[in-house]
Amino acid sequence: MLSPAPPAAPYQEVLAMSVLEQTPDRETTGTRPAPPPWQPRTDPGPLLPDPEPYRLLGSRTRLDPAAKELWLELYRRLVLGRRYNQQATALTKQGRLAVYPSSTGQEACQVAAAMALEERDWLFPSYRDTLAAVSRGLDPVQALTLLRGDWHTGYDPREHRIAPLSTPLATQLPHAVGLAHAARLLGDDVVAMALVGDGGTSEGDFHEALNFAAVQQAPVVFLVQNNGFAISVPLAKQTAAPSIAHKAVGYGMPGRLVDGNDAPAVHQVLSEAVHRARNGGGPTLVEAITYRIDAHTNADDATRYRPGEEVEAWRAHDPVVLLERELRQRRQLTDRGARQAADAAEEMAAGLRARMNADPQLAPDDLFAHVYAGPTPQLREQAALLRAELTAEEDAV
Amino acid sequence: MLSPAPPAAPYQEVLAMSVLEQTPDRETTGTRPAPPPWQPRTDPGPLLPDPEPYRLLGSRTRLDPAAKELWLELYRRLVLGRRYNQQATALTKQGRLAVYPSSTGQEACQVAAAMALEERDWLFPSYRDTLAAVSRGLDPVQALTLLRGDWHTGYDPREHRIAPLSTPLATQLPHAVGLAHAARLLGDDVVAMALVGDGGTSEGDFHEALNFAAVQQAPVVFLVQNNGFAISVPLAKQTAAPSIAHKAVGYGMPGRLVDGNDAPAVHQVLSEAVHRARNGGGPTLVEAITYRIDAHTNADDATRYRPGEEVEAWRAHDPVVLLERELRQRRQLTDRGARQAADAAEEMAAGLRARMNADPQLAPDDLFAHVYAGPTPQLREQAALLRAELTAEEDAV
Amino acid sequence: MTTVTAGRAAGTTTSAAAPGTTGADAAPGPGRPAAKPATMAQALNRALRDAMAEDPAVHVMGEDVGALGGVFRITDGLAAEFGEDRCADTPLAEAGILGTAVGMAMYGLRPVVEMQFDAFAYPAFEQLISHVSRMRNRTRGALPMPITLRIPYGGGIGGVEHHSDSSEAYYMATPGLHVVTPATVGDAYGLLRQSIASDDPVVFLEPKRLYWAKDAVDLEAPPHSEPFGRAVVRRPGTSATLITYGPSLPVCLEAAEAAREDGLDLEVIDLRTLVPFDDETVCAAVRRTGRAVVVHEATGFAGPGAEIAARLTERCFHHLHAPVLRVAGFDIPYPPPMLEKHHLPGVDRILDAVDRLQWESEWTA
Amino acid sequence: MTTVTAGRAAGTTTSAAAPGTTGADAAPGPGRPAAKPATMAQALNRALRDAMAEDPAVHVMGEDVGALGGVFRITDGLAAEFGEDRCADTPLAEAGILGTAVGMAMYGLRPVVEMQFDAFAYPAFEQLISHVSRMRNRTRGALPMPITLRIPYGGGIGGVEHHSDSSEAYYMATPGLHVVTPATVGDAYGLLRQSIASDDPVVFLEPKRLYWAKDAVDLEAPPHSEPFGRAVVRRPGTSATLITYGPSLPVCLEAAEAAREDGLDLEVIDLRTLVPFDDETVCAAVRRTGRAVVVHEATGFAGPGAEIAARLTERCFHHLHAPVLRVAGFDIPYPPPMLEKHHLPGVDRILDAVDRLQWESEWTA
Ligand SMILES: Cc1ncc(C[n+]2csc(CCOP(=O)(O)OP(=O)(O)O)c2C)c(N)n1
Ligand SMILES: Cc1ncc(C[n+]2csc(CCOP(=O)(O)OP(=O)(O)O)c2C)c(N)n1
Ligand SMILES: [Mg+2]
Ligand SMILES: [Mg+2]
Repeated sequence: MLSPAPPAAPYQEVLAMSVLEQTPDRETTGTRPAPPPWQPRTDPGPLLPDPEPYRLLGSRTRLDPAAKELWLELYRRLVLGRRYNQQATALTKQGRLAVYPSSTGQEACQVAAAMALEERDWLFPSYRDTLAAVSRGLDPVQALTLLRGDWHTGYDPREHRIAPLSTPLATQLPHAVGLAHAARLLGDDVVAMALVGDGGTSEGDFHEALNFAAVQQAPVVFLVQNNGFAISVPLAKQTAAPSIAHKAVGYGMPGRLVDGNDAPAVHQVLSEAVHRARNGGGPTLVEAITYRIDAHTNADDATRYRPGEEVEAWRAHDPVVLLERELRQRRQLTDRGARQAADAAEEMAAGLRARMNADPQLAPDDLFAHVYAGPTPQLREQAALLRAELTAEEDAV
Repeated sequence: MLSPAPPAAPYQEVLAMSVLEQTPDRETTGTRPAPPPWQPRTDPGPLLPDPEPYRLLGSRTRLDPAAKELWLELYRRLVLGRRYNQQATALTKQGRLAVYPSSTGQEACQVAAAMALEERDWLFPSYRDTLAAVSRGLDPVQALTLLRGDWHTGYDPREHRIAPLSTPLATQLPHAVGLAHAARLLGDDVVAMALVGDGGTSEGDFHEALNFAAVQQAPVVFLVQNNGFAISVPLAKQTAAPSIAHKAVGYGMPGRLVDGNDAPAVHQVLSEAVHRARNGGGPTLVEAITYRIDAHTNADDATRYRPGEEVEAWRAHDPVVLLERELRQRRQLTDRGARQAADAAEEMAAGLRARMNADPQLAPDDLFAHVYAGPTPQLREQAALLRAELTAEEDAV
Repeated sequence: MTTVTAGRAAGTTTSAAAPGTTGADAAPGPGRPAAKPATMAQALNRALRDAMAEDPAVHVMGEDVGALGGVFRITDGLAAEFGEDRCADTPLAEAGILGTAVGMAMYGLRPVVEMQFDAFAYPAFEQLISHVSRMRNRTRGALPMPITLRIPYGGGIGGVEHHSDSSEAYYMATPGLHVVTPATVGDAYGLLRQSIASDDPVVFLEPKRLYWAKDAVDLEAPPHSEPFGRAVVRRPGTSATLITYGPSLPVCLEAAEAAREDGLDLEVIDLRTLVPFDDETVCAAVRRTGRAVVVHEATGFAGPGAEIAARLTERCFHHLHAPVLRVAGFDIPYPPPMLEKHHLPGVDRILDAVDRLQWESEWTA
Repeated sequence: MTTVTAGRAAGTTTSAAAPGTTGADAAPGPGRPAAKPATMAQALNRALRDAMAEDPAVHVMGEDVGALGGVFRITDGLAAEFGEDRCADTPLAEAGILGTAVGMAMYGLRPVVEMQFDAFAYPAFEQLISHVSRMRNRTRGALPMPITLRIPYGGGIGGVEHHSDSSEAYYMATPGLHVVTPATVGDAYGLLRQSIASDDPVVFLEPKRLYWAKDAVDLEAPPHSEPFGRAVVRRPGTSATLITYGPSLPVCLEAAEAAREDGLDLEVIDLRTLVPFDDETVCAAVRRTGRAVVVHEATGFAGPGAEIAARLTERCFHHLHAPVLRVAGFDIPYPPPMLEKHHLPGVDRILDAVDRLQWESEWTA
């Protein structure tokens, strides 16, 4: 039967041959050599995601009053988020932002990630996630400071418990794990929510962070916004996995798949994961299926790498429209409610526009102020050099 | 029903809630918003490993003549491999090797990995895998050059199609993927077999290599020798996964679990994976459950971190003993055959000992010979400096 | 690897560049007809295309290099012309990209790897240091690594954090690597071709703020380029020598022009390859002028200028009238866009340093 | 960060070390009773223990630091004493280790991270460069990074490939990091305590071949250590100054002893912290002697000595009778054990360099 040469049978069959199928031998198990136990046994079943993304919109589920309020709040924030994205993009055209990576189409993920957290929790955003930070309560001007270019991080991360927007992809994930682990060691029931893109999951840091989190049972929720692209590279060139959520089992944590444009569904899945993490259940990997409606940034030309029809198909699954339609169908949203949401968004946009039109105050001396706790002798010399230059320039004027 | 607050139900139940279980809503699927298709659908089922490691020893399977010859050849090589490990360890005590990381207890993996490959294939060993290289036909003196210390790689990798022994863990895995991918692009049906330890699977390079391999459908077989430890760190501190083989599904390749001390089983699983890779089926991740019987290296003291009983339990599952017992039970091995195998091993050891007792020829000029294709002006100056020093020293003697 | 006499290198000079051009190696000289101007980006693109057409072993790979043609469009059209296997979009993982390139090189290919920005090459650091730079040495020449690692580097483009690093010091300090950086359109073509043809690994640093700078270079018949390993005197001069490379060349040429008003005749040397270093050309120049300033954007402390100043002093000590000074980026993380102008070495800062060469050093109290 | 006057630092001198000891900062001086000798490894272990006992925020983490106590036993006993949470074995992933340490620091802890060997710190390079060194700057001081990154470095122990790198040039070229390396048992204790106490990230380089070197240091009452940022004159002298650090200090002291036979009185300076650099002490010394040689194991080209030579020349030019020379590892990948003795700067190579200081430079042809 057994032969050293490659078997003639088609591979799939051969691969499927398993110990369990070796029925004639099962009887003799007692005498068959078996390795000593080498690992605690974990059932992989509950760690595997469902094949279809979890959805709530369009279901007949009745909403209790709290849920109604939640859905309405989600809606108001989605409307605000959409407007924010538009306004920020407009600011790039006016030269007020160096660049803007829009989350248009991904607002449900951004808003739900922020809302799933308690005040004491931490958010670890990626460079595209300024809206999540804003939805967590950060002043949009502060959120956009990095992209305006007056400083790298425009806010105090400790004040808002929002880590700096991370430009090097996936590098923020181990930070989230370390912070959550530290909080747990100190007895604080703080949860960290770490955001990353589909492209970012290919980085080694993604792997190392998830592995550390699972081994340490750190209270972290990893939210992958799978928006179909890493700049121009489509998902199929990024991974061959059945889903990104399937990576979770390889770390020993649950993987969940959710419709990222279904705001109540994203909120529920994330809230459950946060709850689980807070109660000692360890980390969860959530993959939200969504789409980057705009180009990568205002500087990108998306027509070079994707057909317009694909974008149109996703426009039909717009997170703002979906929730608005559902709320109206359920008679939870009136024209007036919708107008109020739009007005609030408009007000935010106007305020943002006005404040971004002012030139930021710049202090060249700041270049040397925060390199170390105190300046080294070398930096003191260099600061003096710059100061002398600036004085000379002023004198010349 | 739905509430924004964390649900009261215990988490596991909540987590298990899935789209499929939302029966009342299933009827209305037609009208429920669903995301456009975002990915080709892959069935994760066949990618998942069996819960128990695949085994062959102790089964009642009849062996055809080719299989008998294979099992005997495996046995002879195991005996040789065990003796090789002992001899190399002895050479450290005599100061002939700087250090030796023994593969005692892992000989079945080492030997099977070498035998599963054709001549045109490539082996990518880790620092512990000199035996796999030797079993592939490399002169043991050449295999041990790195550990003796006269040069980094003691052989021509192209001649033997054995990549340099890799000291930085997991870094050789992307090399294997790149080589296999290149071969495939050039139309050669070459397979790369890449070896890594359980500890090495935590490195980002492991993740990136497996992902590239799956996306490119590169003909690579990844063999993880899970020997329970990364130096002193036990598997449970390395990963919380149900098994390392469960990582495969997260890349979209099959994961297989095999008893790493069951030489015929390892050989079969690897041969199937090699066959599959060669025929365009893409990469496979194989986890072989085994045990590092010796300390990490001769310089390590394993009693600091593991109990003797654990080692004893694994000694009872010794790959050499298991195969010998099975072959004798099946009356395939006589005392004479066993003696012949032992004699051949002794001869190899004697030759190795003798040759390692000779001091290697050293040429200090070699320091500059292979930094670039030709020396830079700077290196020419430095070589001249060293030559002058050596001449001065000689003159002084 | 060959260095030539300083005389010959010094002969290859041109007038200073007008603002907006990178320098001058392709100004229409006698016997060469005026060519349509080309950008450095176009020259790099053309070099890749010509290399791929000439040698099927040349494979381009990286993030977004396929359909998009790279975020700077340096690989524009290559996937369409040579197929996606020859110009391949990879997963987003820099160590994986360089690591697989190592394996491809082991099998005889000649990978040209693009890193999207300077700081995003850091994840590939281990592969670069522990393997790319050492594989030939480790195997006594059996496994050469003909890999070209293209990295857009430097600031001045208003990029947000991590998009403006000058990381050449890391690569210079790594034996086994060549470190190359063009400053002109002609060199962008010539040095990239030579780098791809090299049997050794080359870190090819592209000064991203010069991507759109133009020179009159005919890409249909690219000019002969000085060999690898040779520095070029871009502007002859007698008062002092400015030693620079990449993005700082135009700034130095501008400074030299400005210095004329003060009656100073500054020489400007473009190093072109930082490794190997052209001691011959540079030392000959400095022995002639007796004064030198090294100019670069990278931070000063333990930066490229340290090596240049140290070796010049070792080799030309008794010809120096003043210490070799350095004008470099400050020893700080690269600043945000709105402050970068204060960080980058500009004409005034260079001229201030030149001023300090004329007198007793103010440091010798 | 404070530098003190050269006079005070120069006062802290001792006689040259006997072979087998690291140097001499703890030789029994007047008023100090002779202490039982301790090794550098023991001093480091004690420093960790004392820091952990004093401040519960100090967490030690890395590969094999728990039950095993580290492959060099520097963390021996810490897990037993402080629990596995305070001295934690991590999964085998250096970027993950340093990356999680960043998060722990964000939450107020003071991580002390061990990398097992020099070359195995490279996978953590991106986290180090892009985050550890810049987080304070990025957040205007809101998120300081009080991380100590311990890295055993250098050769001379017969280690196979990747176990003997001297990687300090990479770290020195990175603003935002402190780079510290003890050369004596006393400094191993004192500098490690100061590094852990620092609110800024410190790359703490441990010269692994001095781990077993002994000095008469009483670890129960560790001697006062010179402050962070200050270089120390380990041997006063008048003929020329040897500037060194870490593993090369004993070699330089030996060379200075040997030079006495030739009638030369060599001064030896131990830098202790490469960043910040103690310009004051070093310049004062060089101005006094007028001649200097920088000695280190790291490769020479773009190595640490380049910065030291360049800045000394900038600051002391008119006091120099000869160029500052460098004695360094060759510009090659670290060689295999049997050849490393040819690579490492030894007494003869140092004395040859000193010889070259006496005459007109041979380079000035
Ligand atoms: C380590 C690193 N490599 C490369 C980049 C350049 N880059 C910026 S965004 C991007 C694509 C990111 O894709 P994804 O993770 O899917 O996030 P998305 O942009 O879709 O939100 C790339 C390659 C980077 N920022 N960091
Ligand atoms: C990148 C890297 N980090 C750390 C080390 C140091 N080191 C050598 S072997 C080892 C443990 C390896 O464990 P595993 O991968 O399970 O292989 P095994 O030793 O069990 O064969 C470590 C940490 C290394 N060689 N490379
Ligand atoms: Mg994406
Ligand atoms: Mg292991």
